[in-house]
Amino acid sequence: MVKALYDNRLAVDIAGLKMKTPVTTASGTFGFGLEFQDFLDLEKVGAVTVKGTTLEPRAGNKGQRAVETPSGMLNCVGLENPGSDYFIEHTLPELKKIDVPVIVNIAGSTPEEYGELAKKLDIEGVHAIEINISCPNVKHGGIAFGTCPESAAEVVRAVKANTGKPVITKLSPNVTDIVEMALAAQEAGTDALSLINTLIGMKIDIDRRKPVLGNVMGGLSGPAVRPVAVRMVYQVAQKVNVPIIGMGGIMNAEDAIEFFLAGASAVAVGTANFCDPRLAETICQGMLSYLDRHEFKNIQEIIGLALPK
Amino acid sequence: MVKALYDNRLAVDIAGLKMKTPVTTASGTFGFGLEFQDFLDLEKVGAVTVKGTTLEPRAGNKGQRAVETPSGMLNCVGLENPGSDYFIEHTLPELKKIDVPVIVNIAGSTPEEYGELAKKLDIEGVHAIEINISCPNVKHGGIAFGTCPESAAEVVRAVKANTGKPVITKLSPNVTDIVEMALAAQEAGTDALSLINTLIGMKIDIDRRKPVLGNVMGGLSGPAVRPVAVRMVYQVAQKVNVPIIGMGGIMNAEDAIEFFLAGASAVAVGTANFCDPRLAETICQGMLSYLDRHEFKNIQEIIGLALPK
Amino acid sequence: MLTKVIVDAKVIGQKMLSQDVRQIDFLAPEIARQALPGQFVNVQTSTHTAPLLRRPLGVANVDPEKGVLTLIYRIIGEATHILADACTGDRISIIGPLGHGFDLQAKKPLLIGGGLGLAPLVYLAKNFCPNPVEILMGGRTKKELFWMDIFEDLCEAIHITTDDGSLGAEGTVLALLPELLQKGGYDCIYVCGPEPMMKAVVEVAAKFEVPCQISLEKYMACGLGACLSCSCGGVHKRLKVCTDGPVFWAQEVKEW
Amino acid sequence: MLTKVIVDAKVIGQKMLSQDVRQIDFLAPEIARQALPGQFVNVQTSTHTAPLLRRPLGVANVDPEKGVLTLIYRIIGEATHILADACTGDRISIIGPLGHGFDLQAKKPLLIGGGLGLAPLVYLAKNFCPNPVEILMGGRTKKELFWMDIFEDLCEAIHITTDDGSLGAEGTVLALLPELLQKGGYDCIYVCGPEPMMKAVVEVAAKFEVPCQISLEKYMACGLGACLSCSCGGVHKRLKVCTDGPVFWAQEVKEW
Ligand SMILES: Cc1cc2nc3c(=O)[nH]c(=O)nc-3n(C[C@H](O)[C@H](O)[C@H](O)COP(=O)(O)OP(=O)(O)OC[C@H]3O[C@@H](n4cnc5c(N)ncnc54)[C@H](O)[C@@H]3O)c2cc1C
Ligand SMILES: Cc1cc2nc3c(=O)[nH]c(=O)nc-3n(C[C@H](O)[C@H](O)[C@H](O)COP(=O)(O)OP(=O)(O)OC[C@H]3O[C@@H](n4cnc5c(N)ncnc54)[C@H](O)[C@@H]3O)c2cc1C
Ligand SMILES: Cc1cc2nc3c(=O)[nH]c(=O)nc-3n(C[C@H](O)[C@H](O)[C@H](O)COP(=O)(O)O)c2cc1C
Ligand SMILES: Cc1cc2nc3c(=O)[nH]c(=O)nc-3n(C[C@H](O)[C@H](O)[C@H](O)COP(=O)(O)O)c2cc1C
Ligand code: FES
Ligand code: FES
Repeated sequence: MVKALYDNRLAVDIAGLKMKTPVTTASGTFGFGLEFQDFLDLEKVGAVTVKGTTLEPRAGNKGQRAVETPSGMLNCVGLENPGSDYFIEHTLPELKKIDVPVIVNIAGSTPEEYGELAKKLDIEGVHAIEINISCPNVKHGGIAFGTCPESAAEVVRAVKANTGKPVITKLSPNVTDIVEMALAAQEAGTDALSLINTLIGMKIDIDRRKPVLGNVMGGLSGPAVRPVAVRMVYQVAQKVNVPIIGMGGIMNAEDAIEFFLAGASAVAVGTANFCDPRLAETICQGMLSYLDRHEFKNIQEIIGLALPK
Repeated sequence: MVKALYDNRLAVDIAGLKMKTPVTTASGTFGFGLEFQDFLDLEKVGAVTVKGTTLEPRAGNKGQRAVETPSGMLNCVGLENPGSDYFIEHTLPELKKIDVPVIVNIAGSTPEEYGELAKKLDIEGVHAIEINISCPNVKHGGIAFGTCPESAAEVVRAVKANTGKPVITKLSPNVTDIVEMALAAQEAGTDALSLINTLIGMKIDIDRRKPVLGNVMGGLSGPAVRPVAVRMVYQVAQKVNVPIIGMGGIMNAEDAIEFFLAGASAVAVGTANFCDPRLAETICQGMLSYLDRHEFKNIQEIIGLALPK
Repeated sequence: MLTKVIVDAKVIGQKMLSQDVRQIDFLAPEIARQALPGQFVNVQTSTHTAPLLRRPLGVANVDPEKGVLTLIYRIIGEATHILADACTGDRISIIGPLGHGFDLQAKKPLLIGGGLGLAPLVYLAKNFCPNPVEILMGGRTKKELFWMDIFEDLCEAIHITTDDGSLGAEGTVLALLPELLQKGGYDCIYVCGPEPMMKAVVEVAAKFEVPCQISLEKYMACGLGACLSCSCGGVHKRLKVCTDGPVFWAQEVKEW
Repeated sequence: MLTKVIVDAKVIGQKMLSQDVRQIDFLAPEIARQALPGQFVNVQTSTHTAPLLRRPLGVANVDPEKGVLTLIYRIIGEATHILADACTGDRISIIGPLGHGFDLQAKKPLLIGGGLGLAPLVYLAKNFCPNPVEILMGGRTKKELFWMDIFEDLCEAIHITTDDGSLGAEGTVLALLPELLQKGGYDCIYVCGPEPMMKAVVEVAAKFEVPCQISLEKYMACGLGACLSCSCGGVHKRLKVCTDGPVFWAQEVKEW
């Protein structure tokens, strides 16, 4: 029994989303969860956050879609997904058989699209909605929603108006002022924040003298970006009062604890799933040892301990 | 003889600053150059960019100032330097004995301070001024000049008005739109751009439950940030017509070539000086082999080759 | 059903096949017992953060009884350089078996390979034994054809082309393929090699109406069907090379 | 003048001194011939980008004739774990000698060390030989005091304290220091160890008016005086631990 196993010491409640452990999976790095069942027991993962879902199916970007960089990787998968109908008909029923909360990461090109998607997903088996605002806003010349406070707020409002589920807004780190973005999302009614999404980067193939990625630029993730992610969680945690799901380069329990100390109430394992597909489950053992070693009663006690008093 | 050695194939001219090789050193990572003389021949470095200099001496930040992160490092040295008078009286005379151009990186708290510094340094032995705009603007609540186009432009104008030397503006990557910053600097009259400065990051000591760095946050540098740096050079090169000095995580000749292909006309070796203090000299051999292998006549020919046609 | 496992496999030997190609043997019984020809494994060469990702390598052979898994790889970049430094006794984390392998129904198969694409064909050829197997292999010069020694005992006939004519026919595998297909009476082609080679073979095979299986190579981050780094366009649907492939029937894949 | 060099030093042996402390010997004649007690070297444990930076380690001994450089280190994090895996014959890039070492003028020195701070004191003690040297060392339990074996042949007297009293006097080095200073007639103290220990020793030394040299440890990125990661406040000027130190006279350093 999970309860016995973790003693409830790791349980968290993110704006009504109850998680047995404070570890979820970063969208796009864990498929729909089912792909990892040979390696871990999904019921011991705090929540499964699935690949970004759009209204219609998308084929994603052409050409090479991933490449390793120093302690990180770039990807330009570009929201390939089978679309919301397929997800609801085929994937969700499979996930429902498993006793684990499901967070659906959604993406769109207009606030209306986000709203429609939220409404469609306001169904049993979906436990929370995570809004990916790092997508181009087609109405505003393709500038990402996530780099403009007004656009971000518009998306959050559209989603909130269409769902009764907890809404998590996932912030993009490619901004001058992450706190401004966080506050905009909070004012628009988000129930929680998750950060960070990927940093924009690129790599050039010096022999072909062309960008390596088919889409030229891609999202940088992995341990390379962790210092930026921890910094942003630390900055945002000081200014908002909604819970934060921290992510960016978590490779083990120690890295996860950094995020809690910086003010996160839960964390997500991303790129590290590719290195160790068991991590989203096993990381909890290390966190429990930490709590023991430092004599904390539960994970709640360490949230934000490194913040200025 | 250097000329014979490099055959002139690597010579570049950055807005009037003539460099025998297109490799300079990133400010703050090479001291005043003199510290590296046991390891390399400074006359074979394209230019020495010295540690950030301020009008008055500065003691820098307290506490731990550096820490390693995955494929990178954070530093919060905080502009410790002996001040411009000391530099002019004691350091510059030593540098003058060496046949290498000197780029002085300057920092201040107000545009006036930058201007005054530029005027003081408009002397023989100084070959170019690099403006570090990643400093807090005391007049605007400590927001860095480098994150606001107007403030950045103000600093550039103040410097340009006070010097006849080529002026290089060094951009901060901690912005939503790097192109906007580059254009602001160009309009304000900068002769060249250098990018990137460090990304803001932090690390938490999970046992002490406190930020590792004395200054809480620090600048992330090293190969971890290279994908972000290459991306920014690639974006900026498409929009400006002043030359770019590219930097961020260059560890070897291949990395340097990525920057040239992305549109840089010269590069700077930073954090890698700590790993291999000979690199700013030896990297050129690798670039020459690349030119040979791909049958390019000189480095000029590869600048921007990966940019969209 | 097959189960993917993650194991700390013990290196039990490493052999130099050419200047830059190595064969490495692991003790990995859970994988050796399950792996089918055409499947691959995902190897972690560093416990630090650089290199970060695992590297996909085709299963070149297995000995299910002894629990031995054999990989053949070219030393090309960071990870394969580290792998080449591995010593007997070292432990390396391997995930496998991954992907789905070749359809093995052929009665008279023709295997076609080039470069490291020949690695998975070793296990495939072995699998057809003692039925007669023929292989057509293309290389740049005869130096690359150390593969001959490997396939000698496994194949009834070895057809060879080299770009410079230093061994076998001069040219690419296309120099011999039409003739072989005309006379050979093959009921299936299995091809693994560089993309241009595979595309050309698929075209010729179509002309001669011989069914053809291809083994695709795409940059993979997860190898588990989770990240979509490796997807490509199939007929009426998207395919993931790491789980739907790496082996496909030529006509299944529309865009690669 | 001393020249700093960068060499690919060959590992010629590694010895376990305790569960987590190792002695490693390198063939590095250019460094071994020049290094003075108190200096350090900067060791690169990886040729990949993680770990990225070199790690500073004190020169624990040299054999200038044989060209041997000895370091003693605690396995504590990523880099020292890699170092512990180095085998005889491996090549490791080392920069040195760095910093400036101890002033060696003392006629009757007292060496004081704790933890890995004892490493540089080995070479220092050797340097004073055959003049009589005394050492005061503090440890947590007697298990840490494998150092005794090392200093036995180098020192005339070894004074020991352990936190738990399992060897020597119970307590920190302060338990013995006043008594020693009162009777010993030392003309110089050389201390290297954890910061609180050094600060306490400096205070007692000042009271007894014995000149005191301290060896500071700060996080270092370059080790060459270029990055200012390691600077601290001196009297009327800033000091760089990596080039102005790591050894200072206690009164030179105001803020550490
Ligand atoms: C299903 C599959 C099976 C393979 N089987 C073999 C084999 O049996 N023998 C063999 O020598 N090689 C095989 N490869 C290729 C092998 O994965 C790469 O050569 C290896 O990853 C190189 O890693 P590196 O760090 O040494 O080089 P890098 O410098 O990282 O890369 C060198 C080349 O390998 C490619 N590569 C690197 N990482 C990956 C990755 N994660 N996924 C796909 N391509 C990558 C790069 O795009 C580049 O072209 C296979 C690839 C795939 C996808
Ligand atoms: C001048 C000097 C001499 C030293 N001599 C010795 C010695 O003889 N024997 C010995 O065991 N240790 C010595 N140290 C400490 C040694 O440098 C660290 O233990 C080592 O760097 C740890 O590296 P790591 O990757 O294993 O551990 P990490 O996990 O990186 O760090 C473990 C601890 O070492 C510190 N550290 C890591 N990197 C550095 C660095 N670049 N500069 C300073 N501190 C660092 C960290 O702050 C941390 O407290 C010395 C340090 C200095 C500054
Ligand atoms: C291959 C890949 C695909 C991703 N897809 C999505 C996505 O669909 N939606 C989203 O919000 N974030 C996506 N992300 C971002 C991750 O969820 C996460 O925010 C980021 O990778 C940082 O965490 P990490 O460093 O632990 O990977 C993706 C990341 C990767 C590596
Ligand atoms: C220790 C350290 C000190 C630095 N000091 C300065 C500085 O004084 N002025 C400045 O403009 N940039 C400074 N930088 C930034 C570098 O010049 C460079 O822009 C950055 O490190 C990216 O390059 P790299 O990844 O190759 O190090 C410093 C960087 C480091 C690591
Ligand atoms: S490699 Fe991740 S889906 Fe195929
Ligand atoms: S470590 Fe760089 S100045 Fe001392």
